[in-house]
Amino acid sequence: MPDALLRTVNMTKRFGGLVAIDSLDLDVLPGTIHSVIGPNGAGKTTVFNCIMAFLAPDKGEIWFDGERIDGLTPDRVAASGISRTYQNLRLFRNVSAIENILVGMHLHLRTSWWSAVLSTRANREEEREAHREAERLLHFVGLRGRGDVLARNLSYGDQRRLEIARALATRARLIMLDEPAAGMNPRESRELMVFIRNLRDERGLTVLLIEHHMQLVMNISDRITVLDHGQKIAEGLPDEVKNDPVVVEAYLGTRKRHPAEHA
Amino acid sequence: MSFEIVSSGFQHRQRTGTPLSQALKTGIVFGVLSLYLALVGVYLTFDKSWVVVNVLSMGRTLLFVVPLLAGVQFARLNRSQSRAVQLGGTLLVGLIVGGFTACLLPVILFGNLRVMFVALSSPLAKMLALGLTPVLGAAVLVAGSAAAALFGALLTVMSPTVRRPITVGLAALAVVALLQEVLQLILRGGGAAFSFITRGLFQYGGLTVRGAIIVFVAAALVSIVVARLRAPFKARFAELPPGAARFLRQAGIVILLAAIIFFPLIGGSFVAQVFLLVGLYALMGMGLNVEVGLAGLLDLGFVAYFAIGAYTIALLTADSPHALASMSFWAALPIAVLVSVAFGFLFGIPVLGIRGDYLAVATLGIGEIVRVLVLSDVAQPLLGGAQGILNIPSPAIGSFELATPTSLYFLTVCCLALATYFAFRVQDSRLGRTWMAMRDDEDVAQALGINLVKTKLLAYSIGAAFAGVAGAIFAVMLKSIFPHSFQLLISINILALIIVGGLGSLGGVIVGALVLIGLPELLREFGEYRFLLYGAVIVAMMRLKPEGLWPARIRRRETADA
Amino acid sequence: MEATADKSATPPAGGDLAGAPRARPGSGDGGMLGGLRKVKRFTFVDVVLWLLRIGVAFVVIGGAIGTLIKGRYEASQWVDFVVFGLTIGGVYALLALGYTMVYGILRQINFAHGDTMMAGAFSAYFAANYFKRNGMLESDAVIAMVVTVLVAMIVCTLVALTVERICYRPFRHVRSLAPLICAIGASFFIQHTFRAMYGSTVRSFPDTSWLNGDVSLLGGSMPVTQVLVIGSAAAAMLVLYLVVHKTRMGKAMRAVSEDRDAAAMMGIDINRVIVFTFTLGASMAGIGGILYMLVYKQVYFFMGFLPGIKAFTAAVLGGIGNIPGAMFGGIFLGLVESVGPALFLDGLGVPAPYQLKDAIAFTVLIMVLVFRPEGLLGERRAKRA
Amino acid sequence: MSYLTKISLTTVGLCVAGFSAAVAAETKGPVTDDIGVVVIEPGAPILIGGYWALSGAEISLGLDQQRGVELALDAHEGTLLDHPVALVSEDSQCTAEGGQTAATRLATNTDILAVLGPDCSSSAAAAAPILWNAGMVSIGTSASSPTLTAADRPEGLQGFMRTMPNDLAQGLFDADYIYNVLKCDALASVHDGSPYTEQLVRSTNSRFTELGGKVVATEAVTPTDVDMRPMLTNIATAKPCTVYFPIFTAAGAQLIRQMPEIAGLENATPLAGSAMAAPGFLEAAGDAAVGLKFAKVDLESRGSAYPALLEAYVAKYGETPTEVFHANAYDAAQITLAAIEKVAQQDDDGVLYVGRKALRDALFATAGYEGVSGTVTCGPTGDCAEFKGAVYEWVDSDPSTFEIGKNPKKVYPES
Repeated sequence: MPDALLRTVNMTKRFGGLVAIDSLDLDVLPGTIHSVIGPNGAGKTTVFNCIMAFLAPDKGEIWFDGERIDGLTPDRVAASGISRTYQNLRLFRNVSAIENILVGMHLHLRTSWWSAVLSTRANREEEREAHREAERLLHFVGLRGRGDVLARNLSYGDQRRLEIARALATRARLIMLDEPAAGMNPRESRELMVFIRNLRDERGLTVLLIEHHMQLVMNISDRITVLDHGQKIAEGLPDEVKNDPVVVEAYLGTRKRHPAEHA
Repeated sequence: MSFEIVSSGFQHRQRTGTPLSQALKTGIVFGVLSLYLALVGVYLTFDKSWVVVNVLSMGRTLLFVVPLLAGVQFARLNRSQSRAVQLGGTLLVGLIVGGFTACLLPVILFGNLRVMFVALSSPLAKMLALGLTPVLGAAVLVAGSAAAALFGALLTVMSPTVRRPITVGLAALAVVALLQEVLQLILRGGGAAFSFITRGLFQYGGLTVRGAIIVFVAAALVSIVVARLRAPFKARFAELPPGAARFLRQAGIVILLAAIIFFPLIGGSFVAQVFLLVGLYALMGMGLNVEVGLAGLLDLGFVAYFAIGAYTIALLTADSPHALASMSFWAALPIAVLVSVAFGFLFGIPVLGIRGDYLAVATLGIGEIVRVLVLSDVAQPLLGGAQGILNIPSPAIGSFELATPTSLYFLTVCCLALATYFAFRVQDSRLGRTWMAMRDDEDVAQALGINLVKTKLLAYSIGAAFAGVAGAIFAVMLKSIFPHSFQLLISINILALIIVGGLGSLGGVIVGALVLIGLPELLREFGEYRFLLYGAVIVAMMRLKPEGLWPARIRRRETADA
Repeated sequence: MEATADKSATPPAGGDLAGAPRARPGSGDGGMLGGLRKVKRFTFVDVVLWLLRIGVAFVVIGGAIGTLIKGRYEASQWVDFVVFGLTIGGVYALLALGYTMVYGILRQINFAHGDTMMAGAFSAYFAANYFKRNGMLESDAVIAMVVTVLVAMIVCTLVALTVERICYRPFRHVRSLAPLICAIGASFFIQHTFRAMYGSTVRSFPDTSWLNGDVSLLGGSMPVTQVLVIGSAAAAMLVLYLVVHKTRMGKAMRAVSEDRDAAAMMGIDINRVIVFTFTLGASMAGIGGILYMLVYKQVYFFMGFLPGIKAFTAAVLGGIGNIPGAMFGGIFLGLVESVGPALFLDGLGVPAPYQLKDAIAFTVLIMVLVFRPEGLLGERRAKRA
Repeated sequence: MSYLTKISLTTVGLCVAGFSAAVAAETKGPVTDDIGVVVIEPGAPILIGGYWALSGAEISLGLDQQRGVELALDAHEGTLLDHPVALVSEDSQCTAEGGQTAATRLATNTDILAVLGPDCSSSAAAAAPILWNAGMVSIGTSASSPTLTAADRPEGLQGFMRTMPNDLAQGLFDADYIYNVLKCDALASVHDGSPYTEQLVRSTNSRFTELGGKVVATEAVTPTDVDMRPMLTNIATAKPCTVYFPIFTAAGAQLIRQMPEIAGLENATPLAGSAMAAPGFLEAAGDAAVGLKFAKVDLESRGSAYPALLEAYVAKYGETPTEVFHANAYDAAQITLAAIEKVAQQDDDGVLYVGRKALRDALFATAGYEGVSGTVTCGPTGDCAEFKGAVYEWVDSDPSTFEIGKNPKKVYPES
């Protein structure tokens, strides 16, 4: 088994008395699509928030590509090569699509602000190149020619795509997608499926995915982790997980409260 | 924190009622307005200024403008009603407004409310009675109000071709009357070329009868001519190739800009002084706009950097026991900017983690701390305390001293142009995008790899730099500085002007400064009511145009492949 | 935290649950370096913040020690400082309640709140003066004072509701700075309206015999006014607390401040709640204005501006949106202003320490915001997505 | 001797340089003047400029003085030499920049003969040079900073004079009174951070130390403070026998009201300054004012004229004066009108010619004018208010009993 790209060890996050994540060990292997599923309130988004350093885990470690990343600020986590999207779309709504992407490219633009003031050649070239790359990304997510539309005027599905494009713009190696299929119709989610596969296959990215859309998850995931009440209750290949009685129980809710719940 | 303007999903529906209830409501609202104007003393104060000298005082005009506006309002609401209803309603409105005002007469003459309301004096009674006996005066006042309301309603319902020249003429008359003193001063400054205009239109205190007629007729004629020429001109313009049209538009803007910039040369030193102040505020506005408009960092202590710039110049150049050096202004200016930047950086650090309204209070606190310290006896040996620092020399280029308002104004314009260019370049650069991202969503921005500490401190430092320059010019403008010049009010003024102008918009900063700083200076004769007016203008602006006079463009970039 | 039974299907790699620092499982070399990076870097920002802490601590501790060693003040004087602080703190607290309630519901600073107080107090002055002249202020003091307080509350409410109608209602569904700026405009407008109406003279609340004299309390004696003010402030706040926590309207207020949209869907009339909130805040301002007049006597058009800013500071200090917090913040600010200069600055040999009391108050504010951003008692505001 | 010659030569040289820099000599009608001649056509008004704080927090200070001038014009029924007299007043905001803008505007209006005001020394420092360059003489109505009329003042201030006593003289008098009459050797002073009070407290303190007394505390308040008790408690620990607070009405009223509440200050004498000599102070301080002493210019001469002025004030503006300097402003206007009357020349058509330099000289030559604020005699540096100190005491808190000599009653020097 190759080294995990992202690894959380014993990660725990509490909100007051509620344990949102309970000693989670998660290994995301490079070049895979790894899904995290679970019923509502299982702590999936909290996992993302802890990895991205929006929340500080109370306990445990997070490693990315051989480096310890817990305790860093979100911008340094991003700089180490992780990027994410949000469950409830958080685009910069009042600027154009292309500017959203340009913000995402912040990390690998180099020229300083005073060279922009002086309008140096290096700055102009870099900006031109950045625009070109942004166009390419737009093209890649299927928003070609829509770069000048204000983000808030895009359709819901297009906003989802734009958010992914913005995440890609950071040139992250691990991209975390938080319910990208939410609110999409079947056709759109099918396209999304292909798209996420492309991320892995064409761009060589590792994808960590939170999704409720089971068909999509089962179709594209290389590995699935199932969370319930903050605990990992199952992990494995799609088929293994699908047939795991614990998972079925968690989803159907026949089981009583989880024994380890502290709330 | 984000300041986006979201159009409300719950627009208030205009409640409609019967014409009678409309008339009552309109009458009462405007009647109360008239009472208000009487109680705060506006009528009486303005009775001393003339619309037409020795014929019509401003106070009396106002007395009938209120019912006139009431008539306009009523007619607007009842366009679809029959003529009879319109007529009756308007008369009712006018009578109610007049009645409200006339009620003050017995109150003044027989009541004893002057203990409370200082304006209720016998001169007011005399003025309200239009110089007649109280009973007769009251009757004339009420009847006149009804007539004024009727005139207002008539104006509203008549065809625009007739209405426009009349309203434009009246508006021009009002503007000329309000600004008569400044206009006379400007015209006088223009020398012989203008003196025949001055003599033709004005005498001391305002317009002559002849002047009033000329202004009214001239404005009405201009409005007719413009109305005639507008359509063909527009059609012509539309036919032009897009390149030429754009060139024309840009040329127009450049000419307008040049006219504004060079206006003080014609207007004389007072106009230059006002423009100088406007320029300084605009310069500070540019700085605060970086913080609030671009980076979303609400700052109510901005005056601190202004003070730091000014005091640095004073300490480095003044001929005073407090001075640390006696440099030239030009050598001290970069130092002043650097010191301001350093303080912007330093003051920015503690408030890095504070967001939104908390940030407003925290920065307000910083501004106040700076002011209190500068004024205090503790810092007195260093900064001169309440006595300030005197004898700051004017900047000189060779042997030419920049001592007059005009020369300092041009120095300010240069700095302002630089600052505007700077802000313009930065706002579309990577840094500008970073600020935008941070303003819209701090968390997301950070998750995209943006270092918030660095980005925020840059915003504070750059903002402080602009304010430092303004402070430096301020110090040499006054040739002396006192801590009392650095009140909280200045921070509030700057914030108000960038918002009235349009948050995040560079043009808006300048327009805001012209409106909120320039206009009150020109209307100085109403000194007592300056802040009353200022408050009313801000409230009205926020109600009528909350996105500002010159809203920030919603940026759309031309596509690279188009 | 208890170790939890692990129910997951696949055991974690390297399942050490102790969470102690250790090398990264699987690759030892990078692990050591990674482990080192865990140590938080001491950045320039931290240096400055630490210097700030140390500076303030030096002033506080050094100043206090210096003052106490000098022994300039006797115990009774310290008690006096505290009583003075409580008095002005009570006024700040009553004003802060208005800010905090409006903020809780609208997420907006009502910048005109201090001037609302001025309007009420200034108008009530004329009522009190009338009663003074016809003798009722002495003979029927209770009736006279009740009417005076009512005048203040009614005028405050009228002004506050006008401000709400003009500056807040139109912007309710808009997130922008417009209401703040509009309220700033309203503040200027109110100040100068009342100046023009009532004159620019500083007027003095009439002296009454029942306000003079001392009450013996806990062995010491305190002036009647002080007792009255501290007592009424406490009573007013108690009533307010009961209103907010026990009445239907209070519950509706809290619901709206938690989540306005949800509250609207539950059938709560948002307009009524907001109007009620402004009324409540204005009434408190009215009472605050009367108390202010009783202790400090002075009324004039500018009297509301600075207390307004201070009260807002107090609201933030206590944790905005938090009603007990506003009370606490007000009292705390009053105490800091009263005790602070003597305790912290005198010992350092600072000349004219009371000139710097505002600087101390704002420094405390900034320290609280920097090191305890949610206020001393914690902020009560629902996060809106 | 040679030293003096040098100084006078330099002064003359400077003056000449100043005048020639401004405008060369001008002749119009019958008048020739080194700076310029103002021509007033028949029916046109004689314009007097004025600038005070007419907006913002200091409005009561400025408004009071503007009213003083208006009342002086009223006393002439608005006419002089058959011409109407008009006041062109501007808002100085009690700041340097406000003063500068106001003065710039006044200076642009070349029909203005003389400028009255300002109220605040910071405004004056920035504004006076502008008026000087325009050839206009200006008369400060409450700006009292010694720097404005110091012998070594900059050239721009040479056209500035004032009907308000210089802080230095007041400080000397106050210190002498406290040390010699009150027999107090431990002084606590309070200023409010305004240039005026800070300067005054400084000069009193230094004189007091010279005399051999000890300044045990110097404190400062802000003009908007309402709670003076912590500060007073602080002062009480220094055990002063006099608390000297020449501050303004609002804060001063608070201070005197709260002083009795402070343990340790029972035996200290409060001594206020001239800013608290107005009936408006009684309104602000109420009963606490009774027994308060304040030091200011001797007002005996004003006994006759002032009550009439006060009556006119209340009748016209509906409130008692908050501040005291309307009297100084009134006098400034009066001497200006007198000087205009003296130097103006009228030709047969009724055209009025006023030489600017002549007017300035006439004003600087004003002597022995018995005004409502005291005797006005102008010195070479522009100090016109003759300083003859006196100490008064309030005996009644009812503003309607205000009468110089009775309430407040003069307690020193005894006549």
